[in-house]
Amino acid sequence: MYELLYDIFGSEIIAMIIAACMPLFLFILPFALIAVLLERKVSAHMQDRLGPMRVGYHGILQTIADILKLIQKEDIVADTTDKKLFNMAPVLVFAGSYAVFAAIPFSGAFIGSAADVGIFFIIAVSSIVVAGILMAGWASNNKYSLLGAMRSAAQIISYEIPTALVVLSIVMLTGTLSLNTMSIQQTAYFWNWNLFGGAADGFVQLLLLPFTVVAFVIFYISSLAEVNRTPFDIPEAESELVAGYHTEYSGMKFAMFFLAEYANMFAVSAIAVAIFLGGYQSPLGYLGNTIGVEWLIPYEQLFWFTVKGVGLVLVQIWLRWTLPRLRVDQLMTVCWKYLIPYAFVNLIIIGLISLI
Amino acid sequence: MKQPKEIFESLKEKFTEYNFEIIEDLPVEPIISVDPLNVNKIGFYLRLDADLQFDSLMVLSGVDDNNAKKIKQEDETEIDDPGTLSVYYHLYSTTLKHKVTLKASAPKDNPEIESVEKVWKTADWHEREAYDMIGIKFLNHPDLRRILMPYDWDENSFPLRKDYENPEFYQGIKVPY
Amino acid sequence: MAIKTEEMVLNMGPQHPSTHGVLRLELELEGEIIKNVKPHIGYLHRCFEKHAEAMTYPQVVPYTDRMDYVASMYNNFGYAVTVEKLLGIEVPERVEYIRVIMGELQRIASHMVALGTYGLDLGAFTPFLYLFIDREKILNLFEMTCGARLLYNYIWVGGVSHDLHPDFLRLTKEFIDYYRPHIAELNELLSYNKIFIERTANVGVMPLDTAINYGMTGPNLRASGLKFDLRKDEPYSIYDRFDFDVPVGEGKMGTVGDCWDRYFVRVLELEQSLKILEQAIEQIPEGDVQSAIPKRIKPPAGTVYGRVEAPRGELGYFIISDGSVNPFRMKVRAPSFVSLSIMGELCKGHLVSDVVAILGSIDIVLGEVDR
Amino acid sequence: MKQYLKNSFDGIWTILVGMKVTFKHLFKPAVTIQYPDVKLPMADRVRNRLYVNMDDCIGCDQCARACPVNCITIDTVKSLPTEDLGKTSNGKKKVLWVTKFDIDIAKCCYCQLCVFPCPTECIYMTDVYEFSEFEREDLNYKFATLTESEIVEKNANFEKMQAEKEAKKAAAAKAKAEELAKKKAEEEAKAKEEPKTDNADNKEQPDKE
Repeated sequence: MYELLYDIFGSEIIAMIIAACMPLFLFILPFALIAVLLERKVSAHMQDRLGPMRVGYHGILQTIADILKLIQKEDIVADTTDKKLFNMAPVLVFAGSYAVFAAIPFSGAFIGSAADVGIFFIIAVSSIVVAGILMAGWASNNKYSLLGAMRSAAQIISYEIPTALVVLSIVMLTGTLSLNTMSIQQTAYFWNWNLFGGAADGFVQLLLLPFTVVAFVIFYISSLAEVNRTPFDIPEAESELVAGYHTEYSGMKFAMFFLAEYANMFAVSAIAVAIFLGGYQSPLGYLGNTIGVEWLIPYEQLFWFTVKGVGLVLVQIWLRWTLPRLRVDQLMTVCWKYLIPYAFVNLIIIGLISLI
Repeated sequence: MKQPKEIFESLKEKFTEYNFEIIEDLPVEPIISVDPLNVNKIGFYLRLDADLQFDSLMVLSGVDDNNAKKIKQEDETEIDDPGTLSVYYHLYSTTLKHKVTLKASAPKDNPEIESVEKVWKTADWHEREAYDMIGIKFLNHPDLRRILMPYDWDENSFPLRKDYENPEFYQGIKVPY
Repeated sequence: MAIKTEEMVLNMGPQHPSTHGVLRLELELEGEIIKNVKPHIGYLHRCFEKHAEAMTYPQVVPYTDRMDYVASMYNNFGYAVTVEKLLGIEVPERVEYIRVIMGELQRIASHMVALGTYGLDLGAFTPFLYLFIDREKILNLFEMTCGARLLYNYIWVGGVSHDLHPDFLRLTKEFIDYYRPHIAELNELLSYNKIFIERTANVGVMPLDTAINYGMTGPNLRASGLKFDLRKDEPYSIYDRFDFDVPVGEGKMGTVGDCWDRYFVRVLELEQSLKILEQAIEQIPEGDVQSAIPKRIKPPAGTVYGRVEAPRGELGYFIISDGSVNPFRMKVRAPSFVSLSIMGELCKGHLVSDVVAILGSIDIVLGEVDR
Repeated sequence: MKQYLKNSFDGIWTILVGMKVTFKHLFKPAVTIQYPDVKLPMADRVRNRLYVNMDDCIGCDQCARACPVNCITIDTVKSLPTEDLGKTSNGKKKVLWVTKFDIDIAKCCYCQLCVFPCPTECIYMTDVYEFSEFEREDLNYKFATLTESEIVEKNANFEKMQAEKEAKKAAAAKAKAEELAKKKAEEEAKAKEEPKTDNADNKEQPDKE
């Protein structure tokens, strides 16, 4: 694609930018729209409701209608806000959550950047979101926003530690920082996934199994916290802080926060999939291999990756509509007193086992 | 369990210097009328005495008695008696399960009644409400502000008084609009 | 040089998702820790007491509906009981049973709202809707009986406005059987959820003596450990004929009188109300429901204070009659008004999130606070 | 340490239990309906918009007096004795022309207190609940069936009747007064003739009348 774009534009930079952004707009934006709808429909049915039903068949076009409405809305900027920061914040949050996708291997044939330090890049770049949220909270000049932003910053930074520890333990197991390599290692069948002890020998795998499961649970919980989902949605806890850091935003800027949140949801799910659930690998072997159609495999891989990712997003939604939310100090307790010790012990044990 | 009559007797015995009256010809329950400026002392006694233990103030209600009248004096000149404002205290003991109703009246032109906020915390908001609606000034109340009406409501206008008249304007807006 | 710090004053409300109406809480914060809470009320003041002075006794009934609009039936009930006490009239057996049935159904419905919105305050949206689905069934029963879903004007002085619908008792029985398992479901989903327990246990502890001194009543007082229920301790209507327990807070998850206890006492009361309902449906006699309604209500001059155990606590009406057809003075002892006054005391030293938890657990309805 | 592990376990376990409950509900049919397309059946006794059947209304004003929010205004005019207004469905004779029967439904609090005192059951609550309007005045329902000119006519009739009555009354009073005067004169004449009769009774009687 890059070559094609280079031919068209004749400029390396433009071609590069477009090549990097295209997949995002072709995949992530529709996904965010679908995820919003999914959230509304799933929550509705969990609560014995119907959810959106008017726009399109069973309301499938509802999110598009919502976005159209948000685009048309007046962009209100309150008088006392810090205008520069206020306008910059949603872009930063948006950018931060989208940059993550660059290093995610969607299939064997399509990876934004197959960097060797993929996971490292992701952990680093996802922290930009914190800056955006803090900016939004501070610039809004609203006490609720400020409280929300402070909470959010504390939360995201804290939860990066257990995430990093868990990732570290898996990195020790697989010996690579590249998500693509990790995915390749977990090939063939689902018992080779890192969730089930990775592609080690029979006995070692059995030994590893409980600890990798624990690692997955810790990773999943802390990833929930990183994207501010219930039970860790205290930065935007609507019953306390009205809407948290995006209280003052309206129209398209609000939509950017909103879409970034859903993109983020998929991003962390995708990372979890890549690290634990075999990445884009099929759990049951490939149809393309069986019937001998080679070119089908990347598409199959994309399909499996999406299915796994959306599956994890569904679990996030399911959790959100089941649980109450934690208090801000309890959130820290969960992180520092529970997740980090568990992650740490887990790290040591996995390290010891992988020595065998 | 004690009947209001017995409580009345014991109050009379304890506080010989104050006036107590019992109004018994009422359809449901008798009322003991007490001295408005010492109601807090009486309250403490009622709450702490081992035989009484009125630990709960069910309700405190301010009432405009609407008994203003003209009194003819001996020298044939008439003076206005502005009437009284009263406060009714309904007390209950959660341990001994008996009830009593007290009444304290103060003249309308200077309606001062001692606060019982120190005795029963409930009285705090009830007294604020009585002040807000009837205009009774509770002495030694820690925070006697309006509670239901806006804070900037006319200082001498108390809506539940019988002689209350609607203001013509509120914050420049005509009432009724 | 010390850094200059100042306390942040956060205005929670009057428009806020979890102040349960138009209540304004002025929070003085130090970081997220509450230094002081000042409730400001009166945004929903509708001059009920002033109105009542201009109405005849039967005309007051629809106004009582609008105080605690989540438990209107019980407001009517309390008013009717009080005026009957002043008039000294007896009402027919059937009316008493109908009133108890309606009152207990209303208690269940009201507690459902209390529990549901409490979950909502703590971020659990789903239990709220499950409870509302069931509440809807109770509202259907009410609608079938008196034609209204929220503001009933059903229980009148001396009787009720309509006799029961022929299907009413059968459907109520069906409802009881249908609803029983749902309490267990609520417990699974919310009450015993670890996060919920963490949020509520040991939060906003209300010791018994404080609770009594602040005049707490109803579930709030019982959660602090006092077995006090007007239905048992001072039976009005025919509550002395039924066999039921008065649940009290036991501090199962934390301290006696914390938010979880206040929540759970309400859950247990659902069960007890169902029990009373079952008995009442068994025993209800036939009869005329309007025979005792006075043509013209003109009580003797005097005062009366009548109180009933409304879902939110002791609902008292203090009526002064001057012998005319209008009440001379009517004062309502609204349970929510009294409960709200303890907010400042309970919230000190807690976090902002706990304000929501505490406010939800004392279960106020602003229509009743401001009247 | 034990408590620590228990807490961790409880946390995970109760979350799973809760998830089980919501998962079960995922497959329950929805309880909500698509409102404007599907409508719930109304209960028999449902209390919505007020309606007045003017054929039966006798203009007794009882509903207006029972209303706690004063949303009903009724004006009536007495009919002429010669006019026949017909009977209501339950056999009451109508004697009043209802010139104005307005219900300001925007004020109505749907308490149904007006329905019970009605002697002819002509005011009742229907099951119509969708009656929003763009103008507040449109919510002031006018039920009186008489046309403007008829109202003027009836009023005039009544005034005329009143005037006639008044005239009659005046005439009667005049006649009576004359009669009385006559009587008095006669009595006086009589008294003059017979001064010794006991005149106390005679004197007081006219005063009494």
